[in-house]
Amino acid sequence: MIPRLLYLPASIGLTLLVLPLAGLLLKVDWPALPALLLSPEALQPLGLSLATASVSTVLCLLLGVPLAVVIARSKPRVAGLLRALVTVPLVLPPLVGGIALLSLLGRGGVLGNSLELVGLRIPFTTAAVVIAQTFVALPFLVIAVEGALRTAGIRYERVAATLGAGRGTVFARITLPLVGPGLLAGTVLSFARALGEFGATALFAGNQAGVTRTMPLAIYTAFNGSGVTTDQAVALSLLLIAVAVIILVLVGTRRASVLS
Amino acid sequence: MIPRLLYLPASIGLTLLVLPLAGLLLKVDWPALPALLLSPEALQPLGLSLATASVSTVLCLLLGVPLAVVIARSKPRVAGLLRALVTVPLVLPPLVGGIALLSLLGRGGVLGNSLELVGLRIPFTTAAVVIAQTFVALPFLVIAVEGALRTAGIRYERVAATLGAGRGTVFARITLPLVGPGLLAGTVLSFARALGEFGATALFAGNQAGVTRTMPLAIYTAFNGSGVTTDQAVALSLLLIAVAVIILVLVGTRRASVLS
Amino acid sequence: APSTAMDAGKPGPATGLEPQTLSVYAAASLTGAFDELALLLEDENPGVDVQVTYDGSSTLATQIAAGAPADVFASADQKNLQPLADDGLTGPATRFAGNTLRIAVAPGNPLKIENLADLARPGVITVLCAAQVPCGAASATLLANAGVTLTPASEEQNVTAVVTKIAGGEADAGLVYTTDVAANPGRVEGVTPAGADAVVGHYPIAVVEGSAHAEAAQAFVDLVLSPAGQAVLAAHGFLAP
Amino acid sequence: MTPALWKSAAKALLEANLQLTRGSFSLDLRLTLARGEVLALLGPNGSGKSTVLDLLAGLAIPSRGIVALDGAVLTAPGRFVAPEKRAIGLLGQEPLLFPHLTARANVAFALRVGEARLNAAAARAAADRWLDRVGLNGLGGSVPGALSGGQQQRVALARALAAGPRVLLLDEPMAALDAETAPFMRQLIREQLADTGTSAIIVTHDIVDAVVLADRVAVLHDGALIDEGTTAAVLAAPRNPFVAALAGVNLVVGTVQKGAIVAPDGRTFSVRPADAADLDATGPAAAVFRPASVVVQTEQPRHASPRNVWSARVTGIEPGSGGVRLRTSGDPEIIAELTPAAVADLGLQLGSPVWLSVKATEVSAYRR
Amino acid sequence: MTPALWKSAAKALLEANLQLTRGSFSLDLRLTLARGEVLALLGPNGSGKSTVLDLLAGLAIPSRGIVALDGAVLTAPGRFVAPEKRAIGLLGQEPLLFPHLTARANVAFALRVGEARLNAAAARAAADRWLDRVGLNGLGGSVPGALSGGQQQRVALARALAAGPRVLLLDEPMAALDAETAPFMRQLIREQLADTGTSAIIVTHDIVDAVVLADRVAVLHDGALIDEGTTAAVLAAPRNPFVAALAGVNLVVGTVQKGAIVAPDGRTFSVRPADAADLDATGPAAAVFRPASVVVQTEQPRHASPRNVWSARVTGIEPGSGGVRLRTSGDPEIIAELTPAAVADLGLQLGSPVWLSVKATEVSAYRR
Ligand SMILES: Nc1ncnc2c1ncn2[C@@H]1O[C@H](COP(=O)(O)OP(=O)(O)OP(=O)(O)O)[C@@H](O)[C@H]1O
Ligand SMILES: Nc1ncnc2c1ncn2[C@@H]1O[C@H](COP(=O)(O)OP(=O)(O)OP(=O)(O)O)[C@@H](O)[C@H]1O
Ligand SMILES: [Mg+2]
Ligand SMILES: [Mg+2]
Repeated sequence: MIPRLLYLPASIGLTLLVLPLAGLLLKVDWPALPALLLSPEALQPLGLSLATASVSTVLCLLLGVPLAVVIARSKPRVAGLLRALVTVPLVLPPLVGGIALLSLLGRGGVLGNSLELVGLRIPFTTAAVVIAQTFVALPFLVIAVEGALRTAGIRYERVAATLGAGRGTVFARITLPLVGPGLLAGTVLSFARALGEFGATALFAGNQAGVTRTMPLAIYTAFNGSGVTTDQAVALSLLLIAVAVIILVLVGTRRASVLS
Repeated sequence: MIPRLLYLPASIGLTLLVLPLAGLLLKVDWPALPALLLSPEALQPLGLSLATASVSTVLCLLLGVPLAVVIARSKPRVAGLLRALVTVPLVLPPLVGGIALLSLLGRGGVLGNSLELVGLRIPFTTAAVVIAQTFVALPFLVIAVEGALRTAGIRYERVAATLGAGRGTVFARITLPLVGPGLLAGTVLSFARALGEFGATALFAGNQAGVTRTMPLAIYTAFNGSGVTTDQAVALSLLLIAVAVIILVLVGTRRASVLS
Repeated sequence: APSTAMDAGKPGPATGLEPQTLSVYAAASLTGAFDELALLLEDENPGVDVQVTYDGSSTLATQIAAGAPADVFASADQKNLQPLADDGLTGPATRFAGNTLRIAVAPGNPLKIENLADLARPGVITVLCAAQVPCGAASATLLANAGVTLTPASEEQNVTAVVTKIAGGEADAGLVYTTDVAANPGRVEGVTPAGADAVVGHYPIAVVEGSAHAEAAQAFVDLVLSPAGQAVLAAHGFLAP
Repeated sequence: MTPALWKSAAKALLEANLQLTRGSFSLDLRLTLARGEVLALLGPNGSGKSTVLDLLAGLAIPSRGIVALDGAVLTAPGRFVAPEKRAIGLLGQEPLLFPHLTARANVAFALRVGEARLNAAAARAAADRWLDRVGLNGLGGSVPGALSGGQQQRVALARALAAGPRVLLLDEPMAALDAETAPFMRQLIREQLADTGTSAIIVTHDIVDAVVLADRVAVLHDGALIDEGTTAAVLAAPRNPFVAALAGVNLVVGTVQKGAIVAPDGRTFSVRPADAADLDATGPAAAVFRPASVVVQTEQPRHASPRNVWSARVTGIEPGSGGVRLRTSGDPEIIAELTPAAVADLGLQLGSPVWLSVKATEVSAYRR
Repeated sequence: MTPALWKSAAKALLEANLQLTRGSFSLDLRLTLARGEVLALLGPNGSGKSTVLDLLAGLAIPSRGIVALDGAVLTAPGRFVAPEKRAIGLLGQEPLLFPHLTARANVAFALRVGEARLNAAAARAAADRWLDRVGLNGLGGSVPGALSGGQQQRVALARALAAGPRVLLLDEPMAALDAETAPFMRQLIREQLADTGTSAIIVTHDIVDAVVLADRVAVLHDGALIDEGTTAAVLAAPRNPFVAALAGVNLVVGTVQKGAIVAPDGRTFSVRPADAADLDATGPAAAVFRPASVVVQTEQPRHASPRNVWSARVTGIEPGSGGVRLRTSGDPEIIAELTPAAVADLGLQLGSPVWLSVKATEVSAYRR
């Protein structure tokens, strides 16, 4: 059912996305790779990245699904406004997200001062990494799930209500399963975005090994290191991409089997 | 029909997204703002950003919609793999995208060499900005449209076929309008992402006023210049956010009216 | 800290510090030199761990202003440190090194670039630091002194980006610090333009106010200013302050 | 349909007064439903039947008006009780089975959240019994996408009945069912409503549904009720062409005696052998036959197959959609449909004595 | 149904041999359709009717088998012609109107891409005429979401007819239509198929559709054809309970003479006054009445309303679903359904001479 004409632009699009990654492969110093990838300099940030991105994704789910539901079921005008607000963090250049978070939660920040009084300091901790990642990844989840909710419509929810099911039951047993594919897509997107997050983290959380140095920061550090050995940066990037592809394919095929 | 319990996490989520932006407002040097925003240092990058992001969004549509159609109509396994490949650029830290593009299209790059032979140089041109933006924004469009296509299903396309409509007609008159909301969402997302793109642009396109200095680069440059007093960077960020919000709300309400 | 070979002669003043972790925020161009200095202090004070965070000076300054847990701040220019000092967020700033500019070209200098005027030659792709960052300000002064005007292909956000573009072949030439040429042997080659030594960029250092490790922080600053520290810096191409 | 039921509508279980405007369509009607009563809602396409059900179930809000169940106000200006709190079930015009659940799980869902509130295991077992009752034994594990249109409709029916609401709204519940199954499903609905004392409104385009299931009939046209009353009354005297097109049956409500039905005036109606088998016990029942089936003679018929033969007088002669409608004396009055030629031939006039005969095979019987 | 048509099925327009397995359901049948022929496909829920239509239209691919239209192979191992290139139209079981287009635009779409290939303006005008024909004048601007179920079904019907395919597959086209509208739509389909010479397969649960529209009937059960033949033959002698449940009518195919229908053996059938009005010209027509309507007497009836009275002989006595089925001599043979008591009373045996009478109001007539 696909018009044949579409195959040409589709393959150009795919090429544009995939070829640069292939280009990276040419830059790799293959003999040095295994040792580098098994070094603590590679594995520690990878572990931290996977851990923080996982926590962020859970946070995104907990906060984003309800937000998506509210937007999807709002009147068109309200929904339009909320959707715009939710999309704004996407526009922010990486740095600005960091400045914004610091100006809120940093020393002298609106909330930061109050938190300081109760002895809580968020910037430059692992919590800051999670917050930064959640901040940038949340819009993805909200928008994906909201779209799915809107397409699913409320016909089945109405049927469930006429059978006597309360809102909670309808939400858990009808709404969520119906938007399952959209939810999974949103989860994958926000996890990916959290895993790749650099800008806000760099400013808001800093770059301390084992605490806030996630993979993207490690890559940045390697890139900026003495001697522009992009080698190490490239190797770390490859590691990140490989891990991401494995996770995406695993989830993607699971998702496929759910759908079919 | 919304379970009341959801309102709490929904408002926390919205707060997390909106409050940091409000935090930015506190940092603004209001008296100096009007002059700054009307200066060529602000308007030129803004114009360039809007222009390049628009072109990138059109490119995303031209390449991404066909790609989304191919993925949505592929067998589950193939679709899972393609979807994973398309999602990978999301994971890339900004810098790595730049390195990847350079290794492909740069002077020593695989394609760059061939292009050089025919007298084409891409880095340091506005074309490079567009390519970098398209590279990072394309996944958004593809994933949003693919999801919409999958949910829309092929029932109406089948009906159109039994009425005698060829594939092209079905695509233009049935498929595209049916995924209209998803298409619009994808367009908004990719435009937003293109507008905020910094990392790949900085490395691949460089930073020349009027040619490649988009708003995010101008903000970064201003940030580097002003040091601790982030005034100018914040002011430029606000300008970018304001423009983005206006565009998003305009599109969002138009979209709402289409939906209702 | 990485185990780079040290070529410093004598150790600095022994202080005998308590075991602790010292956090040093340093401009990215100091990477090689400060790795060695950190090692030096750790050697002298067993149990002390020096963590150096490198980034753009303005990023580091912003973070310190927001309460980052830094004990020492070494900036690439006065502009990013002085406001902190003025606000009492750091102690007084002391200049500890200088840096001059070189023309960076591809190894073997294939385009035979010998002076600043060559940078403006048609067909030569030149990249500079943005005027807002320290190396860009110095570049502007140097070019103005030589009476050369040129439109760079790009105004990069930091020196590393300039070096990357030249090492990668994207650009033919650019102005970078002497230390960057020294740190990238085999990737770029330096050409000393006329009048280069007249334009010096100065690096200030200060202890961050309220540091929980004030004594160790001061010891690190002292080490940097000591002859041993200065020798390390010199070995990486820095000038005396 | 018994007088007792019809009177009790005065103390109605469900009362509604509904006004709604949607584009050029506007709805304005009053509706009541007595305890245990079944109302058939008839009307042409687009007359507003589904809209009425939505308004009652709380899936739509009227511009003005009120809905009250057992004295409790469900919908009124400034008041709106959510659908799930109304105990009003709705089987819509489309089956709308939950696509991610199997047929069994769809029915089990209703048993878990509905009146029964069964636990998971009990609900699954009960769901299987329900699927059995609608003739889908063995298809419990199929997802809706793997069921045929009629099979989906049956699962939806089972799900709606299983929820056990106080009032059940059924929108064309027999559409898409095959001819052999429809009578069984009709019987299932009838028994289930009777056993549980559930009141119901049934939207249908098939007069048989109204005859078998309903005590009362309401006819909707362009958003307004144009006819209403006991099923027998409305069908016997259709007040507009739409009702006439689907009605036109003689309905005799009486009691069972020896496999036949005895009318209030004592006349006995023999019925189709297949239906006679069901009339084994005594009790209320209805006999249905079409006016066209009534043979009219001016002499007593002899040596003829019709089992039902009575003498009567002509009480009315009026034009009908299918010829001339002849009303005849008796309780209930029997209507015969003749061609004008036959009326002329027999020289029939008001008051003429006639012999009526109806073949038993033309008479359907339904237990009530 | 005329012999000529039935014979021409040998040189079939559409030929199919289909095998398909889906879970526990499996389909295996051969089907042919002659040029201009209309086939009614009957069968219980889940017997595979919709699946057959999907396979013919190219919306599903059989495990094995072949579909050929006019000699050109459409589906075969290694060959598959896309649905849009088949000239086989399908009106599915759900209306599936394009939700983003108005009713008018839905029909206009078919006129633009289908056989007619009209331009935009012409298609819009023609679409409005189509909407008028299905009784939706004035609703052309409504989107599907603002139409009632029956209104949507009518738009879908108009759209399917407007596409003008060579073969039209209709899946329960009358479902959801109100009682008053259904006959008009049936007539519309009949005329449109006849005027354009379109062959068609109609899936239905209503025997009237088969009688009015179809030349031939095929009965599907569990994926296999269990009965097939001219409509009259299949209905007269139902070979399984399913057909019996929906069939059981006498069908007389003859010619019109003075507002009545003359059978091949010369007997004349007077019909319902409403239908008689349609029989103004001469030509082929069919009379339909139920065996239960046939009154059997051993004496000649006198002074009685029935307009149709003949003498005949009993040629068969057999048990039927609704009582005893009496076959009587003549062309076509007339079947009467009696209670066993009536048969005993009249002392009927094979060969008994009888008088048959049927009221004209019991006889429907359809032009063919
Ligand atoms: N959103 C709307 N805007 C305008 N008119 C509407 C809207 N929704 C429904 N209608 C109209 O309301 C009328 C009643 O629709 P409803 O579905 O209640 O009819 P119905 O009696 O159930 O018909 P059917 O027998 O076809 O199911 C229809 O004429 C329909 O066109
Ligand atoms: N994907 C599937 N997996 C398993 N069984 C299926 C699948 N799709 C359809 N079936 C079965 O195929 C059979 C035929 O379905 P079909 O829709 O053709 O029936 P139908 O004759 O049109 O029935 P109806 O009168 O209810 O519309 C049904 O028993 C159905 O359960
Ligand atoms: Mg309806
Ligand atoms: Mg079907």
